[in-house]
This record gives sequence, structure tokens and C-alpha cells, in this order.
Amino acid sequence: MIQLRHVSKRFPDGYMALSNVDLTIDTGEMVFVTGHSGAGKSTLLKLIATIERPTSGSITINGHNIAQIKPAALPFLRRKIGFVFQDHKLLFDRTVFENVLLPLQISGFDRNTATSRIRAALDKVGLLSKENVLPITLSGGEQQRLCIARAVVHRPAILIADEPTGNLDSAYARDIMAMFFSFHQVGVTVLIATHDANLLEDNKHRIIALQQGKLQNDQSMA
Amino acid sequence: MIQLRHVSKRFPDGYMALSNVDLTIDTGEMVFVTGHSGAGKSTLLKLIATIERPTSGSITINGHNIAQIKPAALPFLRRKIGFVFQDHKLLFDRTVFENVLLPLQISGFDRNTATSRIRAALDKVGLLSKENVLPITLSGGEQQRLCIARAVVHRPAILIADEPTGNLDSAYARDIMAMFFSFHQVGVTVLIATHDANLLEDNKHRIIALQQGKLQNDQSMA
Amino acid sequence: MIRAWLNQHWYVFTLTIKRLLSTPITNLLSILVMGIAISLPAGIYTLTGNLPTVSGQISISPQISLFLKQRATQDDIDLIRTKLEEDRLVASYQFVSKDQALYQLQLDNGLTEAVHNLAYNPLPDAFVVDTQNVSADIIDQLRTDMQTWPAIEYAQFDSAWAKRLEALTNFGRVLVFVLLTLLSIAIVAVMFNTIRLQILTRQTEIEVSKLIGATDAFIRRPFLYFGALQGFAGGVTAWLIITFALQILNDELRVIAGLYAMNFQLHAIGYEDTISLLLFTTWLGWLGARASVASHLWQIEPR
Amino acid sequence: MIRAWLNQHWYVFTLTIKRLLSTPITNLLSILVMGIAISLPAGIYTLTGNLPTVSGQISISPQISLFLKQRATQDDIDLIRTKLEEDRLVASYQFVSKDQALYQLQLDNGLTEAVHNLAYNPLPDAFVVDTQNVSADIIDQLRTDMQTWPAIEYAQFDSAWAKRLEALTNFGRVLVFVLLTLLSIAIVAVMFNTIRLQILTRQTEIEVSKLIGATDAFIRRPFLYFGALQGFAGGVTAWLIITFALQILNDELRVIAGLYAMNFQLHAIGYEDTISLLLFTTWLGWLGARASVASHLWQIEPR
Ligand SMILES: Nc1ncnc2c1ncn2[C@@H]1O[C@H](COP(=O)(O)OP(=O)(O)OP(=O)(O)O)[C@@H](O)[C@H]1O
Ligand SMILES: Nc1ncnc2c1ncn2[C@@H]1O[C@H](COP(=O)(O)OP(=O)(O)OP(=O)(O)O)[C@@H](O)[C@H]1O
Ligand SMILES: [Mg+2]
Ligand SMILES: [Mg+2]
Repeated sequence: MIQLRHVSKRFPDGYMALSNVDLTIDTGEMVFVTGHSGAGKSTLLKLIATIERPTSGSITINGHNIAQIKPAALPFLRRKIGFVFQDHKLLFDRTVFENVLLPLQISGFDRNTATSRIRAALDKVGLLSKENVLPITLSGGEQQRLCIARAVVHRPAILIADEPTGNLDSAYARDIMAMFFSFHQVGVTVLIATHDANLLEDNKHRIIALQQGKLQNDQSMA
Repeated sequence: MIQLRHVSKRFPDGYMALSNVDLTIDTGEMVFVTGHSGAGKSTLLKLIATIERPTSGSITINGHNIAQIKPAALPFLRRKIGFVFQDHKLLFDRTVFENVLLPLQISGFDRNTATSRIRAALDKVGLLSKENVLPITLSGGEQQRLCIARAVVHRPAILIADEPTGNLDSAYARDIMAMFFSFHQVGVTVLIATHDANLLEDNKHRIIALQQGKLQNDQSMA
Repeated sequence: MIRAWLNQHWYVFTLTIKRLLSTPITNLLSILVMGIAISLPAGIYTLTGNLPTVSGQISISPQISLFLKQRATQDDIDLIRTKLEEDRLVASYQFVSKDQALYQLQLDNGLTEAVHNLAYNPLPDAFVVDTQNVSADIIDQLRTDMQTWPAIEYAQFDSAWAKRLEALTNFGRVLVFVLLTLLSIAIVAVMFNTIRLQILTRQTEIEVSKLIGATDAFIRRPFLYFGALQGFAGGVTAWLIITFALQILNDELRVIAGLYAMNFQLHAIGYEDTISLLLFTTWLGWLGARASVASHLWQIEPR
Repeated sequence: MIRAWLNQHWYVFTLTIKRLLSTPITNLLSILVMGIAISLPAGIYTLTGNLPTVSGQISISPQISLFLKQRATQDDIDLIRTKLEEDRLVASYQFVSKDQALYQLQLDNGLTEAVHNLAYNPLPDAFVVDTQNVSADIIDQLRTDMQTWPAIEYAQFDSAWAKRLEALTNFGRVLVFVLLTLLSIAIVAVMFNTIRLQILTRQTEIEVSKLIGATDAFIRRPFLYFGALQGFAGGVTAWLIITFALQILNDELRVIAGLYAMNFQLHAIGYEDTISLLLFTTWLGWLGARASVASHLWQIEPR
């Protein structure tokens, strides 16, 4: 369970990206975060993923208050989370395979399990044939799919995706969303920030709308 | 006028990204390029922007065959083109203002003209209030808009945009498209690669569809 | 468990080697600079280690020549001998009789004829006294004492030369000190910068690893390997440079040794010194990497 | 037009300064390493430039002492004088009469009493001959010649010492040569790597500029400025190091000079040499940047 209480985030330059956000996400829930460009969607997801720290308020993940967690324990919390970065953050000096290998290496998987998992993940996003190329040779959409493969390969308990379909055509977007749904079905908590109207229209899941850093609308509550 | 004759592009690793493309785009035309992820949209745009060279075939821009152009003349050709990169390619050690200043510096504008033009461009994409911050602090959509501002600030004769609305909500996407239309109206040739169904549905412009590197469908011809 | 651990280290090791090879020029140049920077102090150390061998043979310890009066008797000579035995500043001495001296003159200079024509032997008896290796001032004091001994015509000590030698040695020592200071700074700076370069080009890697749950140790590992490996390579380069330079210098020294009718040459770096050198440079690289990564990791910690 | 050009250069100049200051530690370290690397050969050059002053005063040019026979007449002396005048290997000479020599002995060694007690003056007349600065072998030949001159008891030339000095000088020269070679390599390597570092961290800038129509000259400019500025800073550092080191060495030299009763000291780098040094290092930085950027620009050229 993820709980935010009076969470605000003010950046060093004084910009207030989030103010006084209260939010509870149950384990296994699937939540969409929406809002204008610059509304604070990415900031919210980064706070939950412990990539940023809140300026005030408390964030609790499965009972751990991440403001009070010891720095040494942080890595192990992060390993439970899969994050699809909006700017991909791929390693351009490693092959596609090695990029997906990274989270498994970090968690200490042995080579054989790792290889089969990586192949499975790459297959799901349609990049199995490109496993030995460098990401620089991938198209924009392929890079985004690679980032998704990296986020899901270690089967995290919480999957957070920031604009995962921005560079994908509707066919691929459908496939990727289907993948996220299947994770949700096996009990993974899924958070997706998106402004893709198609994704939001025909779905029965909770939608959280942000506007200028404030929680504006929470469909599950309505 | 942009003319492609039997253009193919094979990458060093042997992958055939474009094969035998024939295409003519008139001066002042507005063209959408669509297709699946990895179909070759970006490759096509890069070839036209002289960022990549074709493996075979000829590309003529305003009568210059760019395969035969002298390397020393290339920069001057490129200055006539504005390119919105799919991966933004912003300079993270320069402020928003300085990022937009770059094309004007390259073309040798004086400081005053430059400043007023930059302000106008930033205003159009809604980033005027952020002119002195570093791009790293911008949200994904803001970075994309910055890239658009940089591409249009020197008023190029040809505007090429690769997935310009991938990270934008529909409101901003409409604004940006309106901006492109206005460029088209004053005689600029506009090429846009996109998979955004909304953009493609309700428009009366030419749409070129690529599939696996082949020209599949050209709506203006139909 | 241990196998996984070994596997991981082996992976990092091969990764590091791959990286060293991926930008060969930059890395070779860094290693070269490091090698040169290390070779100079290490070379000076080696040369200094060689000094005792050389100087022991050349014997630059101060000498006093005691020339006896023409009329000195055997008793006088015996007395002087006793006095020399007792003096604790005297390391050793040698008696050179006037006949010996004349014979030596003949031999040394091919003056057989000239000497034969001499009506009498104009040379005095003499003692050649090697003193302890103390400062020139003390030796000069000793000479003045000796001058007052009976039957001594003249006690000679070229104190000026000894003092000059002493001063020159000091000069050399200061020069070496200045050099060593400069080079130590250079080594640390090169180490630090090389690893900084590594980190700058791998910033995304550090950041991404950190964000998806890597521990600091995991992130540090490849850099530590890289630093250590580069330090090791720098040490090997330094060793090669020194060995090569000693080779060249030895050719030159053979000429000098010939002139002294001696047989000395500079010894190469010993087995143990080689190992210490390599261990030291490896450790230096490791340490530099650690410091460099630590400061960087701290910067991307969420706040 | 010219104003725009000036504006652009001024902009690039301020940008470069900003960048130098943006990563102060890395740049300071690079400048320091470069300064040290440059200071060593430049310092050796300065020391060598000082040599003539010093050695001219010390006069290490070979000397032959001609001791005359006790029975030598004024005619003999005049004859030798003529022969010395004619000999082209003789640079200058000085006649020291036996009375002068005795007087000198009294003065030098405070032996007034001892000398007064002498029954007769045992010292010979002598010539002290300064020769041209030719090799020890030739001087030795000259000495043998002189030995056969009439009325010469003994011609003395410490050829062994001269040869040793010559050999030692050669040894020093080889040492300096080895040092210079190593340091030149180090300078070039450091220059190259520093600018490579710059380029690595500005890869996107180069790429983007190129893609949106910048000429190669435009892209190159900031790097050239950076290289030149860093070279200049390296030169200044080298100058400071040398000046500081000379200061320390001069303190030491004052002692030596006192011993020689001379007044010499190492001169600081001259006005002109300073300018050449700075121009040279600036040029080196500029050149290194040019080479480094050129290779990089070529890599991102579309193909
Ligand atoms: N490190 C930072 N320093 C200062 N301001 C920041 C920083 N990161 C983000 N911001 C600002 O906070 C606001 C919210 O950013 P955020 O990335 O959360 O937006 P977003 O909702 O993800 O938008 P988008 O849909 O464009 O990605 C933006 O205006 C952005 O400029
Ligand atoms: N430098 C390269 N080397 C090798 N293959 C490349 C290179 N650049 C692109 N490709 C391949 O060419 C194909 C077409 O790439 P392109 O970027 O044109 O696709 P796209 O239509 O823009 O796709 P997207 O919508 O995902 O951006 C892709 O499969 C990609 O992997
Ligand atoms: Mg965002
Ligand atoms: Mg693309």
C-alpha cells in the first residue's frame, strides 16, 4: 500500500511542483495519473519511487516511511519497483540485452535465469531480434519499449511507468497496455502517467488528475 | 521542392531501414509521415535533413542533389531546415534561452534581433517564464516544446518535426499543431512524423504511410 | 553464493578490460602520463639506492696529506704513526716514503730519464690520511692541529673543494626534493583526473544503476577495478621506463667506470621493489577511484 | 560585420572562461599537471642558460702547472714564456715565481712562522697555464710535449680528473635527454587527454550544432579557445613553479657562491623567454584542441 500525506515538493529553484497531495493506493491497484504538461505527474511518480524526496509530508510504502528510511536500505526498496523513465535513460554503451540485464545483475540473479527472463521480456516488447545491437541504433519507439522491458524484467511488486506510450503507435500502445494489465492481474501495483486520451477513455481504472501540482480529481472517489 | 528517387538506406549493421522510396514534396506543402514503430519514419526525415546519407538513390532539395553537395556547403543547407528531434537533443549545460539562441548564433544574428526572436518562440510554446532555467529541470513535455522552439526560431524554409507531440497532452498538441499550420500558411514546407491518430484523423493534408521501410500509401495520390 | 560472487567479480573484471580497450588512445595516454610521473620519483629512488655502491668505490671521503720535513727521522715517523693511530677522526692512513713517491712519479709520468738525472730526491716523506666522513670544517680543524705536530713540513687539505662538494650535494638534494614534490602532485592529479573522466562518461550508468536499486558497492566496483587496473598499468609503464633508462645510463656509466678503473653499474629495480611499486600504484588507482566515485554518488543522492 | 565577429569571439571567450570555472577541480588539476610537465624541461633550459655564467666563473677549463727546475735561469723562463705565447692551445698563462709561491703559502695557510724558519725556499718557479677548452686527450698530449721543454722539472695535468669530469658531464647530458623525452611525451599526452575530456563532455553540443548547420569553424572555436586558455594557464603555472624553484635553489647556491668567493646566482626566466614560454604553451593547447576536435568532427559526419 502506498500512502501520501500532505506531500509537497518544492525544487531548489523555488518552484512548487506538488502541493499538499493526499493519496492512498492499495496493493494491486492500477492507477492512471493524468494532467497537463508540467502538472507534476513525473514528480509524483518519482516521489513514490524514492527518486526524489518530498519537501514536506510523509510517504509510506508497505508501511515503511521512506523519509525515515536509512540510505543503506534504499536500494533494496527500489529493487521492488520497476520504473519506465519518461526520458528512457538507456545505457548507450551496452547492448539491448545488457541494458535489460542490469536490474537482474543488481538483484544478483544467476546468469541462466537472467538470460531466459531477459529473452522473455524482450520478446514481449518485440525486440528479441535486436538483442545484440546498441540502443543508439533503435528507433524512438524501440527505445521506449526497451525501457519498458528493463522495468519489468525483474518482476517488481510496483510498476511505475511515466508516459510509456508517448512514442508508440496505437498498435504497440495496445500491446504494451495489455502487458501492464496482465501485471495488474497477477497482483502488481501499476501506476501510469499519461496524457493519451485513448488510454484514458475506454478504461475502468482509477484516474488521478493533477493540475499545477494539486490533486484535482480522483475518479475512484467520485 | 524535395525529390527522392529510388532512395534506399542500409545501416552499417546491414539493416535495411528504407528501400527504394520515391517521393516528391512541393515547396510549401504540409505532409504527415506515419507508420509503425521502426517503419523508417525518422530515417526518412533524417535523410531529407541531410543528417543521414542515402545508401543509394538521389535526394534533391531545391535543385541541389545532396549526395553531391560539397561538405563545406552542407551547413548552409542545414540552416534552411528546422528539425524537431525525436530525442530532443537539448544541451543540458545551457539555459532554455541559450538553447534557443544556438541556431541564431550559428546563422550569425545580432544579439538584439536574436533576443526578441527567442522570446517570441518561447512564448509560442509556453516556456517564456522558464527562459533562465536549465533544461534538466523541465518536464518531459516542456523539453519537447523547447526543442520545437529551437527548430522554428530561425524561421526555416523547411520544418521537419519527428514525433513533436509524443509527450504533450491534447491541449498543447493542438496549440503546437496550430503553430505548424501557421508556418505552412506563410509558405514553409512542413514535414511531420507522427503516430498520433488524433492528428491524422481530422486533417486534410497529405499523409504518407511507411511500412518496414517501404512507401505503402500516399493519400495525396489517391 | 560464493560462485555468484565470483561470477559477478569476473563479469566486472572483463567489463573493465573491455572498457579500457574501448577508448584505447585516451587510456593509453593516461597510463603513459601516469607511468612517466611515477617513473621519475621511482627512478630517483633507484638511483639513490645505487649511490652507496658507486660512492663507496669512488671514495670521496676527505683526505689530508702530511708532508714531512726533509730532516725528519724514523722516530718522527713512528711518533706520527702513533698519533694517527690514536686520533679518532682518522679512518685509515698510508705512509708513502720519499723513495716510493719518486718511483711512483717515474711510473706515472714516464719520467724515468728525468728522475735518473736528479742529483737528489727532492720529494718529502708523506702520510696520506683518510678521515672519517665528517664536515669539512672539522677536517680543517684537524689539519691545523696536524700542522703543529713535530717534523711536519706541511699538512694539506683541500677544504675548499670538500666544502664545495658538500654544498653541491646539498644543492642536488634540494633539487631532488623539489622534483619529488612536483611529481607527487602530478601523480595524484593525473590519477584523479583519469577517473573523473571515466565517471563523466559513465554518469548515466551511475545514475540509472542507483535509481533501479544498485547498492553503492555495486556501482563503485567497476570504477575501483578500472582505477586499480589503470594504476597497475601505470606502474608497469613506470617499471619499463626505469629499466630502459637504466640501460641507457649504464652504457654511459661504463665509460666513467673505465676511467676509475672500477667495475660498477646501476642495478635494475629489485624483485621486491618491483612488487612494492606495482602494489603501490594499484592501490593509488583504487584509492583515487574510491574518492572520485564517492563524491559523485553523493551528488546524485535524492534530497 | 566586424562588430558581429568581435561579439561572437567575445561570447565564445566568456563562455570558455565560464566552462573553465564550471568544473574547477578537474581543470585546475589538468592545468597543474600540464604546468609541472612543462616546468621540468623549461626549468632544465633555464638552468642550462645559467650554466655559462656559473662555469665561466668557476673556470673548469683545464689547467697545466709547469714546475721549473731549481736551477732554471731567467733565460729559461723567457724561453718558456715565448713558447707559451706561440702555442695556440694555450689560452692564457701566469708566472708564479718561487718567492711569490712562498709568500702565498704564508698567506694562505697562516704558516708565517714555519716559513721564516725555512733554511731555503724549497718551492720551484712555476707557470700556471690555462688551455683552450679542448678534450682531455689533447691537453694530455700538450702536457707530454711541455715535459720535454728545457728547464721543466715537471708538467702536471690531472687528466684523470678532467676525463672523469667529461664523462660525468656526458652522463648528465644523457640523463637530461631521457628526462626531456619523457616529459615531452607527457605534455603532449596531458594536452590531448584534457581536450578529449572536454569533447567527451560536450559531445551533444558538437553533434547538435553540426546537425543544425554550424560550420566546422564555429564548432571548433570554443574548443580552440579552451585549449589555448588551458595551455596558457599551464604556461603560467610552469613559470610560477620555475620561479619558485629557482628561489629555493638560489638560497642553496648562495652558500656555494660564498665558498667560491664569487657572486653568482641563477637568473629568473628572462622577459623574452617568459613570452616564448607562454606563446608556446598556448600554441600547444590550441594545436592539441584542433587535432582532437578534427578527429571527432570527422566521426559524426553523415555517411
Ligand atoms: N529538478 C527540478 N527543478 C526545478 N523545477 C523542476 C524540476 N523538475 C521538474 N520541475 C518543474 O516542475 C514542474 C512539474 O514537472 P513534472 O516533470 O512533474 O511535469 P509532468 O506533469 O511530468 O509534465 P510532462 O507531461 O510534460 O512530463 C514543471 O514545471 C517542471 O519545470
Ligand atoms: N544507426 C542505425 N543503425 C542500425 N539500425 C538503425 C539505425 N537507426 C535506425 N535503425 C533501425 O532502422 C529502423 C527504422 O528506424 P526509424 O528510427 O526510422 O524508425 P521510426 O519509424 O522513426 O520508428 P519510431 O516510431 O519508433 O520512432 C529501426 O528498426 C531501427 O532499429
Ligand atoms: Mg513528465
Ligand atoms: Mg522515429
